Amino acid sequence: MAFTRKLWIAAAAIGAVGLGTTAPAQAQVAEETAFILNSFSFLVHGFLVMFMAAGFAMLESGLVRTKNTAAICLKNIALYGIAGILFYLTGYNLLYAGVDGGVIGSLGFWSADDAAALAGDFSGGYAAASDWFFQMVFVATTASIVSGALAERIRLWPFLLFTALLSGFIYPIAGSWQWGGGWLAELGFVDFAGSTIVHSVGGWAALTGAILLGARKGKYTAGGHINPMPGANLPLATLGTFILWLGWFGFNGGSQLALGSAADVIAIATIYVNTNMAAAGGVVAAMALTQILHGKVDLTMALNGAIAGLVSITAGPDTPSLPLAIAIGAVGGALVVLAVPMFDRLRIDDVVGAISVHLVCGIWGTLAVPLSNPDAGFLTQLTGVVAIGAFVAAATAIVWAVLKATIGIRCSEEAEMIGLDQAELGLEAYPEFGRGSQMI
Amino acid sequence: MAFTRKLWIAAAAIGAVGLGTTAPAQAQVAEETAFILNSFSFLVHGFLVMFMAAGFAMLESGLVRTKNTAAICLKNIALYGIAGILFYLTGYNLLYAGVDGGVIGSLGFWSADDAAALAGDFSGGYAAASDWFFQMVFVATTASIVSGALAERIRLWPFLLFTALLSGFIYPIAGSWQWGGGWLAELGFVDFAGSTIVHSVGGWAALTGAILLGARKGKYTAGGHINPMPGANLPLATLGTFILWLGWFGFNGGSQLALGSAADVIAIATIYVNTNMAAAGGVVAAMALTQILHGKVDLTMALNGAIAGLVSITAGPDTPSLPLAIAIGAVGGALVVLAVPMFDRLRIDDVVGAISVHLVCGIWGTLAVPLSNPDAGFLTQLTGVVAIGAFVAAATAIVWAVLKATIGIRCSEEAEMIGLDQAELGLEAYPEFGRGSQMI
Amino acid sequence: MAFTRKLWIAAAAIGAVGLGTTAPAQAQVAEETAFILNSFSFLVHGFLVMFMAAGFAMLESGLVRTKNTAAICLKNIALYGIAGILFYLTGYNLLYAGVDGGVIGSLGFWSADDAAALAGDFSGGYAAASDWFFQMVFVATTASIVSGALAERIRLWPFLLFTALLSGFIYPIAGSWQWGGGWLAELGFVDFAGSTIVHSVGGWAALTGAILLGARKGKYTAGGHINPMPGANLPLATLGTFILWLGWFGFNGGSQLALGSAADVIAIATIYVNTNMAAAGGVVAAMALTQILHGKVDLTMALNGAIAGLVSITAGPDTPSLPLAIAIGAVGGALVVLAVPMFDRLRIDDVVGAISVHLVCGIWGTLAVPLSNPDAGFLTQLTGVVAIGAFVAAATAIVWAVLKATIGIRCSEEAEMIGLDQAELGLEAYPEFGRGSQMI
Amino acid sequence: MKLILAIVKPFKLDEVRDALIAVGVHGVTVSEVKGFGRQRGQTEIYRGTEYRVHFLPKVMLHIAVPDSLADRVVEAIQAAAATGRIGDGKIFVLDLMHAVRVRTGEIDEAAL
Amino acid sequence: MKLILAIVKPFKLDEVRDALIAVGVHGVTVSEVKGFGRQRGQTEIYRGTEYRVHFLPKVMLHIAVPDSLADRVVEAIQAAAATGRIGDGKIFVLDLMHAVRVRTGEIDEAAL
Amino acid sequence: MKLILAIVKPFKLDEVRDALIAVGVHGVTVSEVKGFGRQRGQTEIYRGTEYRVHFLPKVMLHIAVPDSLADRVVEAIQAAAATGRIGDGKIFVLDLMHAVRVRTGEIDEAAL
Ligand SMILES: Nc1ncnc2c1ncn2[C@@H]1O[C@H](COP(=O)(O)OP(=O)(O)O)[C@@H](O)[C@H]1O
Ligand SMILES: Nc1ncnc2c1ncn2[C@@H]1O[C@H](COP(=O)(O)OP(=O)(O)O)[C@@H](O)[C@H]1O
Ligand SMILES: Nc1ncnc2c1ncn2[C@@H]1O[C@H](COP(=O)(O)OP(=O)(O)O)[C@@H](O)[C@H]1O
Repeated sequence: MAFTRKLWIAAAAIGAVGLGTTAPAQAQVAEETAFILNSFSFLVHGFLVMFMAAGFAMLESGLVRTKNTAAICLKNIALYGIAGILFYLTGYNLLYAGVDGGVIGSLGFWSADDAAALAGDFSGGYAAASDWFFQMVFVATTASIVSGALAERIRLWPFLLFTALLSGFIYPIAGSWQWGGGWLAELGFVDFAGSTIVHSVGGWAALTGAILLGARKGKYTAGGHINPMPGANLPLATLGTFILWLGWFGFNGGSQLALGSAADVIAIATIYVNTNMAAAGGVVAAMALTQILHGKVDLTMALNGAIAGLVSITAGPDTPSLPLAIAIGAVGGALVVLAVPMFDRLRIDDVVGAISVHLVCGIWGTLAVPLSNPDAGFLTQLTGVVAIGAFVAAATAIVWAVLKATIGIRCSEEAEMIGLDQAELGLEAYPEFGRGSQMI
Repeated sequence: MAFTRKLWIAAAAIGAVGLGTTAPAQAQVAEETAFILNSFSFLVHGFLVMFMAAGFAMLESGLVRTKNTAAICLKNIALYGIAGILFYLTGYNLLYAGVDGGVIGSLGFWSADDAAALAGDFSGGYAAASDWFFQMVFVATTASIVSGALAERIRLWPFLLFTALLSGFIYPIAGSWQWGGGWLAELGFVDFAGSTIVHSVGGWAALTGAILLGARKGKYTAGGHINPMPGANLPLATLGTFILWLGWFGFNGGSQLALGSAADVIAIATIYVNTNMAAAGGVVAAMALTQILHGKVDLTMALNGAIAGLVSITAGPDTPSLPLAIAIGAVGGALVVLAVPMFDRLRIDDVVGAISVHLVCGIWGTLAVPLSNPDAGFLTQLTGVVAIGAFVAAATAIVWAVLKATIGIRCSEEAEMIGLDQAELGLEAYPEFGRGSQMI
Repeated sequence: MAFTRKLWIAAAAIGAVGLGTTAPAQAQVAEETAFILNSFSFLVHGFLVMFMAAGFAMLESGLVRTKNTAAICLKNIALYGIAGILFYLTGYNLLYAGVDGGVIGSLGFWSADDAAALAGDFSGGYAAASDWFFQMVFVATTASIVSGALAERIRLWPFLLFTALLSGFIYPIAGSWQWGGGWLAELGFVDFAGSTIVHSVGGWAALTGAILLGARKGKYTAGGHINPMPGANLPLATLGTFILWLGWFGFNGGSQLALGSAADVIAIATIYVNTNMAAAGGVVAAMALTQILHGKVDLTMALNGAIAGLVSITAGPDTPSLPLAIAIGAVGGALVVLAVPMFDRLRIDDVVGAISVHLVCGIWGTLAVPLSNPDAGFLTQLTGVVAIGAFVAAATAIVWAVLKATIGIRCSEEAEMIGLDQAELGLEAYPEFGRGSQMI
Repeated sequence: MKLILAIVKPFKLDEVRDALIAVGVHGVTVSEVKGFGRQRGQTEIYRGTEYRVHFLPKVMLHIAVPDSLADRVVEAIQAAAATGRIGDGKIFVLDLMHAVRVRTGEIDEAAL
Repeated sequence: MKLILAIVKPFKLDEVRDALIAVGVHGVTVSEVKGFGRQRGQTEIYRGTEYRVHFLPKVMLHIAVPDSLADRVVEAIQAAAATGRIGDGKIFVLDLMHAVRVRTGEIDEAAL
Repeated sequence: MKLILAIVKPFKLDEVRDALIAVGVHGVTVSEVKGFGRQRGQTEIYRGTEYRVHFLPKVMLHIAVPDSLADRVVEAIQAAAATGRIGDGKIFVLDLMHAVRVRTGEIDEAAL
């Protein structure tokens, strides 16, 4: 039997109750109560993950320049809406319907079926729509990762088209291999809340996009010189990071997929603590390393460090001890401090550090699972990382290339110079600040 | 028996348990557990709605000009406090106490009575204060709608006085007609979470206010020319919209008013999904329409479009299918794109588009309920819209007119020129940006 | 038996169930269900308190000047991470392990023990990690209070070192006297959610820090003149205040420490309402008083007033009637309006008003408990205030003095002039606004 | 040629620009400035402490004109910018030796 | 000595600075300004209403130079700043009577 | 009359203003500018990449004075603005042909 992200819920819920019949002490939660709690966990944790869309929007609007700020805001709210629609149209079923150890689910709209529960059979474990809601906010996260990396030069509509394909097809197929009960699940690959399935998938899409799109004009000058283009509003970037940190309790905690037994809530509480401490480790490590390397502490690196810690723990937030969680996060934080300038030296222009944070730490986190989880093997983890990486890199590269060859993905040089806000939106994010038009 | 917003809770809670006695499969949730879950739903969903106050504050501070930014922040936090106090003093009882098919409740402070539950009788269904908290945050929402429309020219204290009257009297009376079990409830009018009762009420108050207050100086020049006054900080407006979107899960989801049975949580989950997808539909429709009409995509319209979708689904988030929810939201998003310039042509100056979003889409959403809810009839819906509209328009027009004739509602021309921040607060929102005094 | 913050939880949980065996009507919540609900309350309310870290970060970034904005963001995210790590290493056990009526707990890392619950014995009442998480976010709040007061001149690393000592030692020892079941608990001192233990402790640390650090250069000029240094971004300060208000539902509501019975949820609901209304009272009182005193309404005072109301109700949010809660908050709001200029006259430079808000109102709130709580005596309350005040003032003064004498705590004059962002972080918070380097 | 520097109240800028166009000026360069003069800044209160803002927002225009236009331009600005209230601003006239249009390299009056 | 005022497009600033250094200028003072001229501002749309932005971002340089350098400086700026597209800007040359270096009190050419 | 342009460090502005008032100047117009000169900008690090900020914040004052006051004003500014450290700024003196007070139309010395 495949341990899929969906079946497992049902298994857990049934398990708790089932066990109860033989072990009275554990049979105390009525099935319907468990059903309510499981569903409510999806909803509460789901709204926390939903709010991560705001976190990404603020992080990214803080790290771009003023002339592209309104555009990145628009991309973030639009992609959240579009990802949800596509996940309804194709994504959910491709991810979860009939994968059966294979490589893809089935085509078709999602639809809720709560008939059994309404008739008094609660063995399904949760309300159908609560599960869908929780799964849907994950796909939006994947899409959010891409927007930051490609900011300041990608055109709005091609980006949204890519988002639709990523949310409706590429992410669900990759996810189906494990969460949907596909071949990676059979192999024993472990990715609790998606270091690989969500974050690396987003990271690969960002990487291929960044390569095919090219760097911002003026970012890398002849002679290997790198020209920083500082983010315009760092308090907003800080706010965005805090919102992401908050949302991650939903992301990882909710991925327990059940709240209907003491064992579940104990697991969720452990996950909250580990998630928090990995982020703490990430921020402290990033600060210490920048202080050592540069003699100053870069706020944007500290923020990236916190998120790096969060991404790193996401593949296995349930098993590490608290000090190991700190360590896993700290390694993530350090990796980011090294990866950001490395990508710059490779002339891969990632405006917000999304590739370093989500791809690099997503890989690290996935490989770190065996440190505390005896069910996970290093080679299996590596297989999952490579297989999903290869598939997503190839698929997204093809999509980007086709978009580039057909409708084009990059704005004109002039649009880049005046900024996407004016070129594509016809307005300014801050008309009364800086060079804004409303001052004079 | 009138289906009021309050009685219905109790009915649902009792129902679940009551049915349980005959249908064992549904009797699994202990009465006390249901009591806890119902109350906790009020609290969790209530804090989400409370946070919408921050959403309105950010949306509005992003859409006004810098010289009026601190003033709008102050209005937003003050109105939230005042609305709560008035809802305690008069609002709650006018809305819920002894309406009995009539047009008004009774005067008197609210007070909690949990004696029965503390004595072991849980048939009340929920903690009294949890219900009050949830109802109170709704009244604050109504008041928040007004502040944005009238920004940049209304004086602080008259505005707050109006807020007190709206929260303590006008909104509760209008609401009592349906939610309090008044005559509209008897008629069968359906307004699940308040497209009409909350949003249109706020919208009517904003409309009469905007008319009696007049447009900002320079907004409409001779010869029919409209002079845009762009919002100063669009990332904040974006953040505000995301916060509102988040809060709306509480607004609509909590309006199920119970979490004590599987049926309730299934309903809430459905509501979350429909709420989310209506917003998605709104943002996509608004973007598409501005792209078609203007060749560019206005971020502020996309934000308004998302909120428009949310307002539109609010009258009936429980019954539509997911694609219908998208469609209802999309129509709302499109309506806003058309309504905003229409109000401008009518020279009704609404700084943030509140009338278009909350009034226009509140009406649309209410009329759209019969599309999926067989209990709702188009004519009854129309009756509710017109009756509440007429009452609120008349009542608020009178209040505005009296305020205008007595203490005055509009700031002096000079105050408007230097901005309300300096004139009424004696400080600046951004002293080091733009023309701020702290730079030189 | 000492009524500690921890034992009390267990007591409550057991109580509910225990009573149930004799009073069937109250025995409805299964022990395991209560266990889940208690733990889930810790998690949900805990994530709300965690989000207060973002609230403090935004409040403080709004109230400092642009040249120190990135530095205050960095301090806020770093302190949140560090406080958690120290609370793991020493804090939790010093606070809760074996205090037994004494003055200190024991040294040692925290570790979770859920064996009993996993074996079916739910009498522990909650998941160990859920409790730790909830306690941990409180220590971060204490540390957050300090950063605002000392902003714009304290060096990064010494500040973080102080934070570590405060979180790992000083706060836990002070807290152990009551919450850990120490001597103040035996005496009958009441501090429900920490007006004294959290807020005054932070306030005392801020006060001694502000004195030993000295005022910002140019803040007080010869001849007693006070030179205002206006906050740079008031919408962010407003957002921060709203986030704190939201988080406070977790802070006070979660401090009921249980959700496993109807009595618990009734208490939590009451706490929510009182918490909200105290803040409402605080904001209205601060507005009214500034209007009367100065003829204008200072937004920053209104924001401080809201938080003052929240701090004031925190010692006893469970017992007052709603109008008394408003009054307690209103007195807090008024106190702040008077205390802020008073500290300025004393030349104690508190950038964000943290001492006025958290120390002054923390004392007021603690002394106000007997107004509604018959279990609290005015003299006992005073004893607690004085004892904890004396200990924390002495301990923090020593730490500050040692830091000052050794590594130094204050930045150079030049660093202060160019701002900590450039001096310690090497970047700017707003490079394209105001005097930002990226404009020309 | 003359280089005219005019310091006026910000909300008068549009009227001044229209007046300049009316007398035949083709270009203007404007900057945000702060002025200190007979007009006193307002008193503000921040967190219970009063303080005075000394410098008030103004805009400064640089306008290069042929000698023949100079007087009319000065008059036009004065007429358009005056409110009769203190702080209306100043107009300064400097002698301009050379002017070049960057795009074409045209010089002097042809460059204006 | 001459005081040269150059108004150029913002993105040309770095090239102009390099050109100035190349001809031996040691210092420049730059301000953000808005320009109005033959170049027309773009049309924007805000919430369904069209409007035109009249003033376009430019930077203005103040450069004090010895008489001997003046022509070369003007040429250097013109060459570096020209794109050939409308709105490239203007260069104005004024006579400069005195110059003082604040730090040392040195005067005139020694001060530049 | 003379038009004095003084470029000074921003934190010296208040002292300069006081010094000007002391010698009898009634008005000043100030703008935020950036300066490039012998003083080198600091090196910053953003996300692991070093870069140099070339232009440093300064403020520029425009002060119109009667000829009789010019020397004293220049001296007063120099005295008040000097720190002795590189980057203190410059003072430039131009000949001012006409001045007009917008409010009243008064001209030349009466306008100052
Ligand atoms: N001597 C001066 N040199 C330069 N600018 C001046 C001078 N005097 C006044 N100004 C500018 O003119 C503005 C208006 O001057 P002010 O004395 O306040 O009013 P008025 O011109 O109506 O008498 C000032 O704010 C300042 O910008
Ligand atoms: N007469 C003038 N006085 C001062 N500045 C001018 C004048 N004419 C143009 N400018 C400045 O030069 C800029 C470019 O002028 P414009 O007429 O648009 O293009 P071009 O110089 O290429 O013909 C304007 O934006 C403005 O800043
Ligand atoms: N030739 C010049 N023309 C215009 N402004 C200049 C010139 N030289 C210097 N400046 C201005 O004076 C400031 C100080 O000059 P700098 O050479 O750095 O120091 P110092 O004047 O102490 O030698 C510069 O930042 C710039 O604003």
